[in-house]
Amino acid sequence: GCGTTSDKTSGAAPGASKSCKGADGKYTIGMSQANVAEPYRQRMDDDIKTAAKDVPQFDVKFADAAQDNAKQVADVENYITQQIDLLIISPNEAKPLTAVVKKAYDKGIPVIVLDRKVEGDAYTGFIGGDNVQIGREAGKYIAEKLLPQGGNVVELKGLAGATPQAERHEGFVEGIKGNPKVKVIASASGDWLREKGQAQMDALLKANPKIDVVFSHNDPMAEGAYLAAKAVGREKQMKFTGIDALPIPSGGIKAVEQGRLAATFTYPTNGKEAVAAAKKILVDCGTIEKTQTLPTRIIDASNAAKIYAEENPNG
Amino acid sequence: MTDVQDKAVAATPVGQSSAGVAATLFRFQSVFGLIAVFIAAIIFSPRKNGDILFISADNLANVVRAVSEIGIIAVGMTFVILIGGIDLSVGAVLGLAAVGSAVLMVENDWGFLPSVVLVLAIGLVFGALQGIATAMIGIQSFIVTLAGLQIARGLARIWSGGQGVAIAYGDGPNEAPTSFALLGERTFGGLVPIPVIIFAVVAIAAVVFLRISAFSRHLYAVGGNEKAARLSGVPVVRVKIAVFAICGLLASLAGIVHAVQLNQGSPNDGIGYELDAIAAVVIGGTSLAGGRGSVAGTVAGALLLGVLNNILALNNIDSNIQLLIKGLVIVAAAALQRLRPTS
Amino acid sequence: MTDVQDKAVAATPVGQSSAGVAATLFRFQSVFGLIAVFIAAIIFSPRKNGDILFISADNLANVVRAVSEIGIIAVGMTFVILIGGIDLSVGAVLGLAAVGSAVLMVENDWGFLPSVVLVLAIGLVFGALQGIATAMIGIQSFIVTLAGLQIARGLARIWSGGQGVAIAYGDGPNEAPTSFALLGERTFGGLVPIPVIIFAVVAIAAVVFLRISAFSRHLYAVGGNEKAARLSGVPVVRVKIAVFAICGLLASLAGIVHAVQLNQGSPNDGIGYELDAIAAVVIGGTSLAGGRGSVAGTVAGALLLGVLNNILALNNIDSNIQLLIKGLVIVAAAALQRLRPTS
Amino acid sequence: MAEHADLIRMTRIGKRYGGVQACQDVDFVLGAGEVHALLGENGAGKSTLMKILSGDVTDYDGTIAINGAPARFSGPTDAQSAGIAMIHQELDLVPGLSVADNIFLGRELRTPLRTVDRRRMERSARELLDRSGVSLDPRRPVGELRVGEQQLVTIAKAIALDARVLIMDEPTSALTTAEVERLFDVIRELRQSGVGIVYISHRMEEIAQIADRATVLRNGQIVTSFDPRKLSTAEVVEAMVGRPVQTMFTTPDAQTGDELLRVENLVVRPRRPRPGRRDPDGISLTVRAGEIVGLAGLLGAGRTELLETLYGVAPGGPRLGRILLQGKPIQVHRPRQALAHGIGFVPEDRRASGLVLFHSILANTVVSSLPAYGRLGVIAKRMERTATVSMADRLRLKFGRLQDEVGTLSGGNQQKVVFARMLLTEPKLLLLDEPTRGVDIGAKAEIYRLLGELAAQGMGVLLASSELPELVGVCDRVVVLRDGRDVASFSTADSGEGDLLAAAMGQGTVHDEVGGVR
Ligand SMILES: Nc1ncnc2c1ncn2[C@@H]1O[C@H](COP(=O)(O)OP(=O)(O)OP(=O)(O)O)[C@@H](O)[C@H]1O
Ligand SMILES: Nc1ncnc2c1ncn2[C@@H]1O[C@H](COP(=O)(O)OP(=O)(O)OP(=O)(O)O)[C@@H](O)[C@H]1O
Ligand SMILES: [Mg+2]
Ligand SMILES: [Mg+2]
Repeated sequence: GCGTTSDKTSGAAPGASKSCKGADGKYTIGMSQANVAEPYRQRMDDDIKTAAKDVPQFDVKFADAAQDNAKQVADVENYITQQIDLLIISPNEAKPLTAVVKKAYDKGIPVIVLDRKVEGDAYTGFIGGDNVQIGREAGKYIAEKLLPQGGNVVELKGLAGATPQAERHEGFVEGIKGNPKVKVIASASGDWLREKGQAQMDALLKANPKIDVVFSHNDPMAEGAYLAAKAVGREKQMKFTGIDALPIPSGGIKAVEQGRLAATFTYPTNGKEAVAAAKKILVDCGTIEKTQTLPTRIIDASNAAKIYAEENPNG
Repeated sequence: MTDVQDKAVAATPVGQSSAGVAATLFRFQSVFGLIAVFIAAIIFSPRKNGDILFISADNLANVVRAVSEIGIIAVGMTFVILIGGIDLSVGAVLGLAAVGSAVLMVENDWGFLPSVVLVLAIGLVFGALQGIATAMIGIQSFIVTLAGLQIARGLARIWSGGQGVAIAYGDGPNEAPTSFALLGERTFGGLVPIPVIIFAVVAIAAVVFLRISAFSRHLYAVGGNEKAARLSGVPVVRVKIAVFAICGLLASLAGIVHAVQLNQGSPNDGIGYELDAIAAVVIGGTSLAGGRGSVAGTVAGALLLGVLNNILALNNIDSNIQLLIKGLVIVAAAALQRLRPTS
Repeated sequence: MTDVQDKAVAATPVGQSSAGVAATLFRFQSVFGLIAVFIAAIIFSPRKNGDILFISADNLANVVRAVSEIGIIAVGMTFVILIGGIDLSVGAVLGLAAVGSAVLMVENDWGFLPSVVLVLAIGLVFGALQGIATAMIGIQSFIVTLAGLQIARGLARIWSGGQGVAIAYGDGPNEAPTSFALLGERTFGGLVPIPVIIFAVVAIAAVVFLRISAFSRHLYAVGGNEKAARLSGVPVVRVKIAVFAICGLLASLAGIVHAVQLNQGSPNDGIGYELDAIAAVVIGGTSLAGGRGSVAGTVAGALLLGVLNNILALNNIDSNIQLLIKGLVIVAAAALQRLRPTS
Repeated sequence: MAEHADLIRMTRIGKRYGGVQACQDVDFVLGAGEVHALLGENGAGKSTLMKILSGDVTDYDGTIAINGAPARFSGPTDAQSAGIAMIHQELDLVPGLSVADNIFLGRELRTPLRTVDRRRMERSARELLDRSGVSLDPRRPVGELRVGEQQLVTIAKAIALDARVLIMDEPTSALTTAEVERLFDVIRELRQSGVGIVYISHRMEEIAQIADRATVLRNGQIVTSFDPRKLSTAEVVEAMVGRPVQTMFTTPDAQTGDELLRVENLVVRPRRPRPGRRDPDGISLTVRAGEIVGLAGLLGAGRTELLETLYGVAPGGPRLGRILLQGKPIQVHRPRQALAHGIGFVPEDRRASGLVLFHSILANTVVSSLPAYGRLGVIAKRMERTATVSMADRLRLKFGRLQDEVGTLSGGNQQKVVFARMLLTEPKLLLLDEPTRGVDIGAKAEIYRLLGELAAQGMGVLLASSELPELVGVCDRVVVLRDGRDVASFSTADSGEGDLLAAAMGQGTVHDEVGGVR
């Protein structure tokens, strides 16, 4: 694994101190989410909600851009109109949101960016995972743990054109380099969707009599692939890995615990960390690191149950 | 005059003319389209050890399984389109039903039958309400069901808490009854998935129903000329409500099938399915103007789309190119319809 | 009987009845709907330091800016719906145009004018091709443009390499000309965004065009009674092709505006915009059956949706509840249309 | 009669629709300043022949020459620029556009800036309408107009073309006597100025009045050509039908029974009034079993609206007065209720409100009486076929097979399908709105005979018609409506067309002024 990388915010961000009213203040935080239709992002919102419950000064509002950059720009504009005290944003895409995030930041609103970056440095802090890193970890795990003797891998990719898709693929290719006997024999795009993963796997199974590992860019597609294999009775002949490891009943950790997936790799939602950072800025009048990259964790049969319980302390 | 020829009753008793061989051929043109695509699929199928992968039994089972949900929806959509309406809410209702099955059985520990009945009832009522807004207030169904889409999606999100609800089977708490799991199994020597059988039953029931029921005459009449139907004493409002209710019911049946196939009910299930279903109906020769068409055509249309998807996937065609090809095939299939002798 | 009333000339010369005060009121009902929503927005607006946030100048500017793209598309959609068609491809064409502008200016280092002209021409030709398929082959526009949607989306993905193409401004290589950036700026003391002005110009031009041109009579005639139009010597095919071409052109104009506002052209831009545009048109009182409606109504419909979105967001209504509310408002607005004296 | 120069010469024209030979080897000549009547049964090929001449139908055999020069049109515009205009049988107007816009559709008047010159169009439209004797606001949307008014607009539209050849395909089918007279004045003016006119009508009395020459088509072929002023109606009819038609009208020797329908001071106040509609505003009348009661009145007198109210298709709103069926008050708000009460209705416009044109004859015929042919919602196919066939026999319906699309039948036969549908519901009271509009004279005679038969079996009939001879000939009694009220009632035994007309126009003796109460 790899530790937290960080570089400190140099100098005071414009307005960051201005909004701090200490522990007596009341703060409205606006959370702009790219698309709650993705389980990962819904969980991010839920994590923020849960964490914010423990900070009595915070009142968090949520907006959902439904995967539309333009809608997310409008959401942030509306937050600016409402004169919120702090913005948390998980941008749908970097470039289109840069300008409006800068606008908020220039107005003195501290901005915490989650998961996907914006360009430039007009934000207070970024907290995210590293998709290349995750892909690399997954690749290494497959090359070293699952297929030390080599074997055939099929790759189920995310939506064509999505950045995480490209990055996870890039990392994965690097990760399996170490073992030249691991061959990627086919790949298909499942658009992040369970049923698409299933349908693509139907065809991949048909076209490829020998598959040893299915590497999927997220857990839902991995589950779909598992169902496809199970339908033709080949689920025991191969192993499935996913990414995301959401600690929810329909998430990847459970799937590992229940033996459908061999492993999955956490893609942290950072919800908790974002609220902690907001507390630091608004209540403690402190500064936060400009960039905080959380490491991925490998979830396999050995630790799945434990981590699931950790992540859901209330049952 | 009035020479009554006691010919065999035409396959589609209404909505179609029957002027000789050409017409008979054209009546089945969506089947021909299907055959053409099927043959193309065989030709372009990848081979492995001399086997044509496409026509292997389990691949064909997969093809039908993959279209079974769209197929079930498309049967209901055919009814709606036959009365000159459209239902954009079916995908969202599918999602709502998938969520409903999962929540009821897993979180509320309801039994198999009550859950399924309630979920089907929800779909039926949701459809009927849309029918009422269309038939009694007179709002165009495009708009009613566009709003219905949003409402069903919102309800599904609220009901599920925004997350997919995983379905585990067993007798314990938070487990769905194993009887439910059976719906996702395969039968006949593990070859034919139950969803395929459900689709087949729905399709056959619909075909028979449209052939023999008095209701079907009313339905075609409403789609053909609503004013004339009303003046003829057809209970237009009731027919419309019934048709939207049937469509909602079938969409929620598809949602149940969806949930059991994916072991999960997610509020985002079924996004965009309405367009696939409409495409299947239109490729199957049903006129969007209403009053003309058949369920058999729709089934052929759905299978055509399924075969197309399958052969593109088997050949690993780039997903962008797939979009182009599918767009062109839809246009070509619709253009074929225009060759009908009586248009 | 047939008493000739020498009333002031009706505001909407076609597609509307002119029988007294009630009719006059109803003619402007989408404007009334807008006013009602506007007043509701003021009432329900959150306040900060005594200011009503909703009616602050820059919030209102935001509202209009946010609907400018949908508004531009909806103007073109109005034309298509007036001839009794529908265009589901506009969102995808917007995406294609956004990608096109970005790729041409950033990756190919084309100038501002040639890029914009080429992109607009692509939209125009794409629309015209869809018009040809509808008018000359006679395929229903729903299907043609459903296929068109997939094709445009596929082309956008291929052209962009599947990735959003970021737009940076400057004179260097791989930078878009700064003149392009101006389209995204604000004017009149930094208050009115240029996209709003573009929308206003398009809308006014369309309103005037529909009032004074002979073409507009032809358009209403094709939508109202195609056979009558043909028998009267209206070049039906040409009218249809022109209307789809205009709609494609405006969709690609909206795509250019989209790209400059978001500094990026992405193949996934504009997903679902077609439904918003159709909703604006229908709320604005244009009949999906064709032949009846106005651009002014559409503009009011688009603004109504914008105000609704804004006030729901300002009050931080849960996004799922928003879906429900928006669905219900759309139905209510459409139901209002039914109160017209002549339906 | 003066010798007319050949304006149009159509030679050996042929046209097939699938299995139907609509025209075959037709030679047709039209001279300048000539009114040439085209006669024939429904489906004889009159409209088809004229659609060929006017460029609407383009794939045909044979040749057309205009002033001796051969011509082949690629479309209606093409024919119009050659000076040929046609008033179509089906009213082809754009409902959403104004009267003026409709009249000038496709050839809008322009300002110097190429924009539409609405003012000039409205002025010219008003002049044109005045010329044909209608005062209509040219700015009114055509969709608001009554059928008859729309017909006048189509006429004005054709006249506006200043054509050398004007084809009128049943221009008067929805007009009453007064409007017909005005139209004939216009036709005479046009003839004076050398326009050649083709006049198609099923109203025989009009032919004798206006035509210089008449040509009869039967089964797509020319049967004869003659001077209509020299032949009696009976001879013309025989030429058309191919056999003598004995009595046009059944003598109403009424064996009337008990009172079937009683309408007392009926007033309808629609909640949402539609411009141009004349809802009942105080109507009282009775129909006895076995009686045929006519409804007369001018354009817009409110006949259609009365029948629609009785059948339950009128717009909602408060009602005054009572409707009694066999002595019991009834409330009818939708057609199903009317049918359940034994009231049947044959609407005015069979294409728009009667039939699904692309559905089969069978489906169209049985749709109102389906529950009778099956159990548990399942159709007994044999029973419905038998019922349809026997009803078709009874009405002498001319058709190929029961599965054929109704739209391929001729107008009169389409009308019979609507009749058959209603008769299969076995009604006690039959409401008929212009039941012979566009129906040929042979079929008319059959319909009249049928009405007589039905009445003899005890059915009551309420028949609205614009054709005075029909009212006088068929009905036992005629009630005249004006402005939504009944203003007079005549027994046809002792009154004639003149009395009806006078009452309808508000000049006659007004008795039975019950409806005056507001
Ligand atoms: N579009 C069409 N498709 C098929 N058959 C047609 C079509 N138009 C006309 N016919 C057939 O051609 C024949 C002639 O029709 P046409 O309309 O010319 O008769 P018509 O003399 O005008 O009769 P009517 O007095 O009822 O108007 C009829 O048998 C009719 O059914
Ligand atoms: N504004 C309107 N909108 C729609 N339909 C209308 C309108 N005005 C009249 N109608 C319809 O037109 C028909 C009445 O017009 P029609 O041409 O039949 O008049 P008429 O038969 O000459 O007169 P009468 O009223 O005596 O029957 C009715 O069916 C009526 O419902
Ligand atoms: Mg005719
Ligand atoms: Mg009438």
